[in-house]
Amino acid sequence: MDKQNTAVELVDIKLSNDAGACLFEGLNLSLAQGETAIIIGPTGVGKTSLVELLCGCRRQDAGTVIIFGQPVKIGNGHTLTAVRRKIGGVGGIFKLISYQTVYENLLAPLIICGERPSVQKTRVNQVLMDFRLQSKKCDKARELSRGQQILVMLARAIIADQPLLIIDEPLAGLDAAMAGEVLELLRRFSVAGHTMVILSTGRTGLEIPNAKVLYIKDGILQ
Amino acid sequence: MDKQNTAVELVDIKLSNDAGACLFEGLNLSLAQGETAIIIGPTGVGKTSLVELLCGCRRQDAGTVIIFGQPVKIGNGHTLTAVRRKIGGVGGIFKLISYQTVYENLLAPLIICGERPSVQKTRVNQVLMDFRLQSKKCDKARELSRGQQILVMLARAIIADQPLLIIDEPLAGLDAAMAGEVLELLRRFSVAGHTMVILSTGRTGLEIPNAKVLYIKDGILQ
Amino acid sequence: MSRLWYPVRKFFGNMFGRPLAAATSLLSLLLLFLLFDLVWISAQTVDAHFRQLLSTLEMELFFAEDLPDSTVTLIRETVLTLDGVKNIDYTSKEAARQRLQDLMGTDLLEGFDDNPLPRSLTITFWDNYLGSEQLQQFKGRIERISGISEIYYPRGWLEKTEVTLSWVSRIVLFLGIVIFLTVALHIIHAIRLSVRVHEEEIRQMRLLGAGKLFLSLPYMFEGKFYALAASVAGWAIVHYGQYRYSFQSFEVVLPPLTDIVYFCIIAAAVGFLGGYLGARRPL
Amino acid sequence: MSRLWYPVRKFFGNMFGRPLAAATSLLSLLLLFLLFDLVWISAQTVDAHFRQLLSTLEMELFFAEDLPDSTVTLIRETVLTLDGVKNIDYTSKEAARQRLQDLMGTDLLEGFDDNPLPRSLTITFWDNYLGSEQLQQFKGRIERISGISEIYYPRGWLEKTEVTLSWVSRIVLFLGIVIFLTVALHIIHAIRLSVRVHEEEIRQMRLLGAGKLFLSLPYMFEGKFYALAASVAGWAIVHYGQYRYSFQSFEVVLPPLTDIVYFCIIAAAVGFLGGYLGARRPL
Ligand SMILES: Nc1ncnc2c1ncn2[C@@H]1O[C@H](COP(=O)(O)OP(=O)(O)OP(=O)(O)O)[C@@H](O)[C@H]1O
Ligand SMILES: Nc1ncnc2c1ncn2[C@@H]1O[C@H](COP(=O)(O)OP(=O)(O)OP(=O)(O)O)[C@@H](O)[C@H]1O
Ligand SMILES: [Mg+2]
Ligand SMILES: [Mg+2]
Repeated sequence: MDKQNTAVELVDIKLSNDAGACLFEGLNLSLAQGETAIIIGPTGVGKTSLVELLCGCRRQDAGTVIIFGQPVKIGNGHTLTAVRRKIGGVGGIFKLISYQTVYENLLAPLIICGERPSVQKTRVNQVLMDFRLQSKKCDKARELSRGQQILVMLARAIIADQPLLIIDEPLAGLDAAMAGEVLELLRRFSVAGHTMVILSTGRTGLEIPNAKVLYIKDGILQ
Repeated sequence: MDKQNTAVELVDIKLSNDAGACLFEGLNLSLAQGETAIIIGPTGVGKTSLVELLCGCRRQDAGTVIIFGQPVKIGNGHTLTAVRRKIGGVGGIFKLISYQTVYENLLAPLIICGERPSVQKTRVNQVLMDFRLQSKKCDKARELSRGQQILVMLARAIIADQPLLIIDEPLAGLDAAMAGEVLELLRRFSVAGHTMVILSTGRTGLEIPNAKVLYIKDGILQ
Repeated sequence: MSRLWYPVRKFFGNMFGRPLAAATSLLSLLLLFLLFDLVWISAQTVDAHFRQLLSTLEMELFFAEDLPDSTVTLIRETVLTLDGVKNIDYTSKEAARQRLQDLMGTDLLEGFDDNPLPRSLTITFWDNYLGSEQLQQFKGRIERISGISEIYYPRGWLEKTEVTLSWVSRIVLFLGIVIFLTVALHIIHAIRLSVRVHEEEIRQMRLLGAGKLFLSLPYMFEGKFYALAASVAGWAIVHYGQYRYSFQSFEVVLPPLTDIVYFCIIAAAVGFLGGYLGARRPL
Repeated sequence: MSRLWYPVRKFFGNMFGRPLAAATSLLSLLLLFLLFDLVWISAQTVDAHFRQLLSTLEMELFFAEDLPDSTVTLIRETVLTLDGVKNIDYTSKEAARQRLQDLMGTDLLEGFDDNPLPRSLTITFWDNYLGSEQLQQFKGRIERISGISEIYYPRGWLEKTEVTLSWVSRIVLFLGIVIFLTVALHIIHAIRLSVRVHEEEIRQMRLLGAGKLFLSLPYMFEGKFYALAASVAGWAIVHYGQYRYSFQSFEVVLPPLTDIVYFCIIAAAVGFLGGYLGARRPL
């Protein structure tokens, strides 16, 4: 695969949890730009741990993590922030700021990437409309139901045109209608050219065209 | 129904959210001891809000909440703590204390209801064995995967023989194997005589014998 | 862990779980208490110094030239019985001359036929009588005795000293209140921080049915501990400092031990209360 | 909200979002700064008092009886040229007699044939020359001039005063450091609390790619604001207090305005740094 087009690259990752038990050993993953990977694994297998590795929140025991050509390393503050600005996250370690309003939560990525205030405003309003969240604009995040929170997180994940989306357990606890809505959004993101990493315990309902489906088994992706 | 055997009674509950939109109006629910209610409703309909009412975390606009004959009222500190000691909760507003170990989390209800230390120890160890969590005994709660966290919460919900279990979205984000395991536990609790209120977005997979299934629609339970 | 032990264990857990925060809290409280101690000691020292100066205050009473010696003796005995008088020294004409001679080196009065120096009484007073008002009254009373030509005592100095002392006590009171307020606020702040750190736990424990008092006790212990340890350590440092460095130029007066003990007890109570106030809100 | 504005807005949001916490932080810092100001003022006042006393110090130099007047004049002129001498007063035998007469009320020397009082010089010095060592050296130098029978200056008093002054400055320095340390710790504590309250936000912002400096700036502003506001308010209170209450018994010496301004700037810097340290850890 062309290096230039590689969005996510995990090479020979080794990771143990605090108890010393090995979660991954020799795990490899390569994802081209615009590609979608659905990573399936039962609970406790280390999906959220994998997300932590991708975002530089946890240090691997061995191996390298490369996102858009930049190595992710804890302690290397500058590249870490640069990499993180390219990642939109939903669920797992990514949460809404509970005491801020939906509007403020959506503003955060735009502030961080230094967008002009006028652009910020139009962008947030546009996204609120796209996601049919206008009525929740001034609600505090903690007062939203889980489904609404996931919608807001999805909106936050693409508001600053983040090229890589990491979505941990997208359909957990959603009713059928909302699950369909979320799935539809994910398909749209995929079509729009976002690279996506979707982590879930089960395949059911996760039909995204052209997605690579990988299973975590015995510490590697199969 | 015999008043003496009523575990949960909601009478003419009215509740609006902060925006002023009405969530419930004239909602009634009566649950005898040992009964199980599965309450189904799409996301945002107010399931977690209902749990908050049952625990006295939120004030209803009108109506009364009675648990085991005691009215639940914010501000009435003494009966509120007494009622809460009878409730075991999983999910939603009930969370594990993330920086404490599994052991410490399980100890909490026993300490609160004033159990003797020797009894505490044997009880916790017995429950850890029942739930096959011995290996996680000294792990911090935040280091557990979601499935493991739900197991620990279930364990905490019955460790002090709490007669009423409130379980918010039990199967969300669990793989099939774990979901089966949790369901099996819920059935066991039901047989053991626990009163249960289970809230979920969908019926799928929630097969519990003798359970009342109720739907939240138009602000009441049907 | 039984219900009685829980708050104690929790308290220790909180302290050792965040040793740095506990140490900074303790240190800044220690510094505040040290300030308080120093202010108190300064006040005591200044006070003692002035009281010692005051106790040397004398009133001089000069007799008219023509008064017979027998009347002088009578007056002398009368004055001795008056309220507040501690001692009386009589200075005869000869003694006055001798004193002047000692002062000047030679007998300056050699040339005189008559000794022009008057007889006098030097009166000293008991400590509790050394107020400017009392002495003024005293002077008024003996002024009416005929045959006394002049009465002198350092009235201006006495009044100045009294004003200074009242200022010192006012400033010390003010500083004391200021420092104690700061201590209380600081404890509340420290506890609030500690409570915030354990907010998640407190919220879940509340949901599981724990009472407010039960949950706030560890923080009240924490406040009490900070205040007590810091105040005791403050006094220990003060005593050590006094033992190490001898002050040649002035004598440092420490408050009595019972006062120190009371002070530490009050500090502990303030800490307990501060802990209560700090823990109250988020419950 | 642009990236530049964010920290400022956030800072205001944090302050107004928790007005009570901000108020208690400000109040206790204000009290601490007030303490510092009072200590500083006391030091200045005591110092000024002693310096004023010192500036009245005179050295007296007595001439031998048999020295011819011309030599006395010569010595007088020589001494006047010496380093540190500010002024010289010559007291002739007659002037000395007059002075004694003024002092005693009658001319005690009436009977004498000869005036036994010596001629003398009274030397005053420039302020920066008024050290016990320098005066000792000075004395040593003029002692060697023959014809001078005696040199007197209040050496004991001077040394005692110097020791007192050095103790005052040492204690003030110690107190100043103690108070400033407390201030710094207090700010760190206040900021830590503020950071804890916004921990969730900070963690998520970090995940979204915000830099450490960017996230800690609001807290550094907060620390700076607390310190600056409290120190300025402290001085304002002091000045108002001095304006309201006239101290008859002693003159209070405030530090010069430039020093106060520097002090406030330093306080602000400490606040900024304290904010940095308080915000650093959880990032
Ligand atoms: N921060 C951490 N430090 C050490 N070990 C951790 C940490 N987080 C998780 N673990 C361990 O890693 C294992 C995998 O946890 P993880 O949360 O990654 O699972 P998961 O696949 O996301 O499960 P789920 O689907 O339930 O969310 C767990 O057994 C846990 O003990
Ligand atoms: N503390 C609160 N104060 C005011 N309004 C609230 C509060 N919590 C939730 N709401 C509002 O109540 C509505 C229902 O939220 P709730 O969390 O009860 O839904 P839910 O049925 O649990 O949804 P989900 O299945 O997604 O968890 C939401 O629209 C939200 O705006
Ligand atoms: Mg996970
Ligand atoms: Mg819910």
